[in-house]
Amino acid sequence: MKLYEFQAKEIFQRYGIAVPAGRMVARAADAAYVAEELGRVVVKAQVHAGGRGKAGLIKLAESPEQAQSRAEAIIGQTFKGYVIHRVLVEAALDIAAEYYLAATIDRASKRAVLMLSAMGGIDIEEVAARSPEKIARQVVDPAYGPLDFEIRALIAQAGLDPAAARGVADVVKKLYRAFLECDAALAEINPLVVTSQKTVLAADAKFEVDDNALFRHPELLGYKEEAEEDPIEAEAHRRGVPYVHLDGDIGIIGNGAGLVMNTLDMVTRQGGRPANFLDIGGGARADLVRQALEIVLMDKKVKGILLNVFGGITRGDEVAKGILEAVRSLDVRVPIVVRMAGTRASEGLRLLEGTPLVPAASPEEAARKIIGLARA
Amino acid sequence: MKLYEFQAKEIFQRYGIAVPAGRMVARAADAAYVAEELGRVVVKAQVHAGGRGKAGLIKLAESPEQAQSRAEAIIGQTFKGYVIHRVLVEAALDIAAEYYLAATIDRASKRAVLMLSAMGGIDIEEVAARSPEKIARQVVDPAYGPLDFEIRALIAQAGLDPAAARGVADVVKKLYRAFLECDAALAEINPLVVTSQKTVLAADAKFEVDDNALFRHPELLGYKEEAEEDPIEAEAHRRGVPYVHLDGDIGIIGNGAGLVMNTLDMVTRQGGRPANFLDIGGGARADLVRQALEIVLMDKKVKGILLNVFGGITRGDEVAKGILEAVRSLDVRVPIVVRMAGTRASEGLRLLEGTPLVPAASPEEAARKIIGLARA
Amino acid sequence: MAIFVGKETRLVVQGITGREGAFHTQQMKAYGTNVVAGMTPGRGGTEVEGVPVFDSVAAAVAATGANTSIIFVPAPFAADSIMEAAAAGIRLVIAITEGIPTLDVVKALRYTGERGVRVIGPNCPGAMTPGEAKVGIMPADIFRRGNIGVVSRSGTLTYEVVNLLSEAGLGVSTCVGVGGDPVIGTTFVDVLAAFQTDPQTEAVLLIGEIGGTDEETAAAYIQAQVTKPVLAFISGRSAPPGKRMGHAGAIISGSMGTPQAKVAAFQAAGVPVADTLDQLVQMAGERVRVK
Amino acid sequence: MAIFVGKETRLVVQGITGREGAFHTQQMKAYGTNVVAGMTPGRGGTEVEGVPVFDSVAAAVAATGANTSIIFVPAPFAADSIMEAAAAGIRLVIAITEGIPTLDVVKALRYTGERGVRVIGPNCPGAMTPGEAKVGIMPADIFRRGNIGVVSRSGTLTYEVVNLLSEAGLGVSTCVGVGGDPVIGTTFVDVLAAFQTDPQTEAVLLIGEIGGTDEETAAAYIQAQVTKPVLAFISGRSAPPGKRMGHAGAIISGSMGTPQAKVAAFQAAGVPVADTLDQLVQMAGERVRVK
Repeated sequence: MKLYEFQAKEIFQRYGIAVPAGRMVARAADAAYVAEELGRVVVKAQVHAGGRGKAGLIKLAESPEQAQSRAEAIIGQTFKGYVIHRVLVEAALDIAAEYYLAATIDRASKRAVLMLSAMGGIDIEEVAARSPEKIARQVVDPAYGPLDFEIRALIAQAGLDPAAARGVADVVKKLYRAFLECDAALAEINPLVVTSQKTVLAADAKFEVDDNALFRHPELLGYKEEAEEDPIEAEAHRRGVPYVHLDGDIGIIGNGAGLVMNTLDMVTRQGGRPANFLDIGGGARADLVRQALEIVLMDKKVKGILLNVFGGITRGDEVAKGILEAVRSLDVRVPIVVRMAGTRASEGLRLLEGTPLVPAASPEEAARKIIGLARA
Repeated sequence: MKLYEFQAKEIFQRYGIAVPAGRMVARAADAAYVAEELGRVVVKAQVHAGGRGKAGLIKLAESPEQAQSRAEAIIGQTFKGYVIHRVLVEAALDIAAEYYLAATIDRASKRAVLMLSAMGGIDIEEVAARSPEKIARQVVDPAYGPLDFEIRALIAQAGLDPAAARGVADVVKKLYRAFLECDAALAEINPLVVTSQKTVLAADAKFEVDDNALFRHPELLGYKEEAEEDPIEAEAHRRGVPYVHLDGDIGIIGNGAGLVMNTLDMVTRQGGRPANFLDIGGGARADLVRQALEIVLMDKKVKGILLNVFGGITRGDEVAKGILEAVRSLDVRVPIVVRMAGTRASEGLRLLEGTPLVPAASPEEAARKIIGLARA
Repeated sequence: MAIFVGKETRLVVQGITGREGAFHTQQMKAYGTNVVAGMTPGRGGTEVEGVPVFDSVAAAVAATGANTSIIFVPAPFAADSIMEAAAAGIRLVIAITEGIPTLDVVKALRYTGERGVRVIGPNCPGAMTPGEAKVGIMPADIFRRGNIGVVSRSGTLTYEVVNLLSEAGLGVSTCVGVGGDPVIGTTFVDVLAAFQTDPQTEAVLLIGEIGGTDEETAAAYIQAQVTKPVLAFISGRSAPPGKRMGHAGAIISGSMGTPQAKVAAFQAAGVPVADTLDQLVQMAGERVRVK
Repeated sequence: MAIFVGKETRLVVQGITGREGAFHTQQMKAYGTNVVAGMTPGRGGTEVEGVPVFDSVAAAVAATGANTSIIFVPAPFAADSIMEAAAAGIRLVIAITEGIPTLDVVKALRYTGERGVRVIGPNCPGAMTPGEAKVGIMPADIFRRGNIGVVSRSGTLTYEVVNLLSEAGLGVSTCVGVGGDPVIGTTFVDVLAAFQTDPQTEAVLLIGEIGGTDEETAAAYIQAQVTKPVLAFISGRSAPPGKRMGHAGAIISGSMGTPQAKVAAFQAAGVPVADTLDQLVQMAGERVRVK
């Protein structure tokens, strides 16, 4: 679950990390009101996508009037598919240095890792690609947490201003604590600003929570409501169905994440464009297939559906019966191709003959068939 | 630093451990007021000493009137040298089972240890002495904290009612967290009560904080004020001097805890009774010796002082000068014997000749001399 | 035994009294796996599918000599179950459970790591040595015994490969699903190392997917250490960056984990990469003599 | 080298720029200890008593090959310093600092333990092999080289024993102060094991005190494993229960840590217990041939 900048900053503040004074507003007039109080401000679009600066979605405003006009220009814009509803209006900082600081999971070491760089305020992916040595890393042993001497080494390696070292070390510890206690997947501050008065603040904030850990974070559930922006994804998740909305027109349903992913690949390979990823998991009970079809059909762009099922422990013929039952209970107006493999797959496919469902024996065949039918 | 029961319960509550409803009062009339609200209550003396129950300092009261008379009987009593100023008035519990639960430091494993027993509500030292197998123990690996399966094993080993297992496991985790985060030396619940409604509460509470960790617990400093009961010890600690008040009449001062402890042994061995333990630490600067003498003389029972100093890196003659300087600046009316050993000890002892300070070459001789002089 | 599981496996099923645990215990027993014990706290003394249930793994190990554990415990308690198995002396823990919080897995692997205990998964289909033992949830019917090692981050996709292999008359030595989570106990490299020293395995099929750098690490390892033929396939080539395709591990973030990088790494290491599973199996057939 | 410290010791002083650190660096150098480096964060590049100072132990080790560390860092930061030394490859850490929170010590010893690093202390006077190296704060003047190993929980009391030994014409192989805290890195048993295999040591004086059960454990160990003569002394026999006599470790709680139990344990193990230090030294003289 990705949080908005203002939500991430709420968490950081809870852990004692300083952030600029500011308020989140949904109406441009309110931005002027906040600027009256704060003086020179920055108006920042609240949206789950990176690259806001380059896109003109973070703007300095010298006056309340300018703050209002900046907010007016931003609110209502669509950016990378997301409609911007709110802006964060924050006091502009007196910046002496901009650093990059993050905690995330390092798959290779199977542990959390702290990353720190003196190259803050710019796209860290670019820094990572061009000069990876500019990003200092410290893997955190979960048995001990980051130790003081490790943090000192991290700061030294990153080559930060020694005068800021103590303040940064303090933020590093707090960031890791927030990361750990909130079960984060990512906690990032870019830039971490050192002002000319040597105070250290999180000028921007990204925070991503491990969805699997949400069950033990009732305090974060309020953010969840706000986090989902795609209405179909939101509905799918309410029903507990792993659905990812994409921008094509071929609906994809399958059992098992790897199988579905591969089905997307097949459709793409044959020139089609998948409308979604949807995994119905083990087996293929009729009610689950029905739920899946309902969700996929919420996307009005869908012109055809590919159902790819592997009959594993549940046998192919039983799976076919489940699918038939589900489809009959719905009024489906688009073609459906069913590809089936595994235990008793041929028996399963035979059951589909004479029904509106189009059988296919291989992913390639299924992809070809559904693309053809959808174009017809 | 030992906390009072009501303070320990404040901490437990902060960590989510349930305690009986109750209020701490200093006037007997207030006990009646609390009992009006709570009904049947227990009136419990707040004092830093064990064995309250046997001494009649924990009493059930059926009515507000009885609560008041119980409180009147307790407040003002002296128990094991402590004057009782306050009582905790608590709702009486509907007890189904009484367990013992504690977290402390296990020196042998160099880790924290959890202890759990079905033999709650009685003196655990007695249980430990008579049937140690009735106390289940689980050493906690600090790298992971107590793990769920370890707590299950602990509960199974202690032979608790399985119906209470989940509730007890929850308290165990919270107790450990309180222990860890407050830098405790001991966190004990005896009895841990399971009511007939299967709720689990800390009916009594002991909590001792590691003095060395108080610097990082500003939230506990309020308890510190209240914790010290011996006025001389309190004054000594304000001055940063390790002083322990005992009940004899020979004041003991020395450098190094082991040396002072051994000096006490020597005096006791020769039939004297030490009035205190006081360690001036490394060297023997005049101002430190002066502070030490002032503190020891606050005890009006003191009839003589034994100063036992090892001239180590600081040479004996320099130590002697420091002692002389300190004693001269004070008006000391009791005899002082100075025993000196180590580097240049004989030179040091020679400097004391012709002064009111009585030199001695061995601890035995020093002890014999000061006992004789104090009796004179 | 080819690798990890086989005739020597003495299995304890953690979470045996749950729906999944009970069903797969029956399936594994039916296949011939030596399921010696089950474990669910508070259910000790009962039986599931003829298997005695214990209150703790320690009790199960003491009574039955179990050396391998499979975990069907619900996600909130699964990491603790992994650690309990390791503490009780189990040497191999196969964690089927999906949806364990990542930081729980980090902690559990720190714990098992310092005890030298191997964990496969979590969020994996398990491991299977056809004809000897199935410790997992894969459909046994589709497997033929043979000399091809299969290792994969995906479940159903693996079944598909195995099914194609069987249809092509080829068989499997051991099939290991390492799991689709970002943090897993046993990686491609660990499995490749085991296949390399396994006399039964003559070639290895590696089913990778987008996200992470396990495939790149595996490619480097193959080049340096593996002499047996390895063939690879990468799933998720059409996935857009930043979208999580079911597997928490399958997500392209920035320049990390792209299919292009993985394919390039394998090719640079001399590992052929198939475009489709059919092609993968066909390539395998060309390299392995059928016994 | 008798045990732990000697000619091979290459010492880094952590907290060298503090008052205590600087003073004892001078004292240790004057004795001939091979002090190769100092360390204080932010003070790298400077010198103290002619010793180069580094920002981290890792840098000190890299530049000087230090193998032993002594800690004079203030209590709030001392546990981290111990871990830093262990992470940098130091094999023996002697922690002089007094007043480190017990749970910090617990954590630090967990850390050093899994790295096989020995910690002596904290809250100890250090270790000294007369004629070779002094890694601690003990007064060097009172020591004579010899063949008696001394191990003690107390500082000044140890000096007193050593002083008496010297006055009696006896000498010390190595003197180790294990420290007065409840949780310490090196216990009596560890030191006894080292003395047992040390050719220079012919007899051992053990200065115990009330509190804990280290003495009882040592008694059992001596009976089972130590063939050299051991003589014991217990301090704090007159201390009332529940009172902390300076040393956080010296406190009798309940039936634990009483002097009676300790004396009885030694006597049962055949270890003579002296009533006074004079008597202890006299007994030592009767058992050791003076070289």
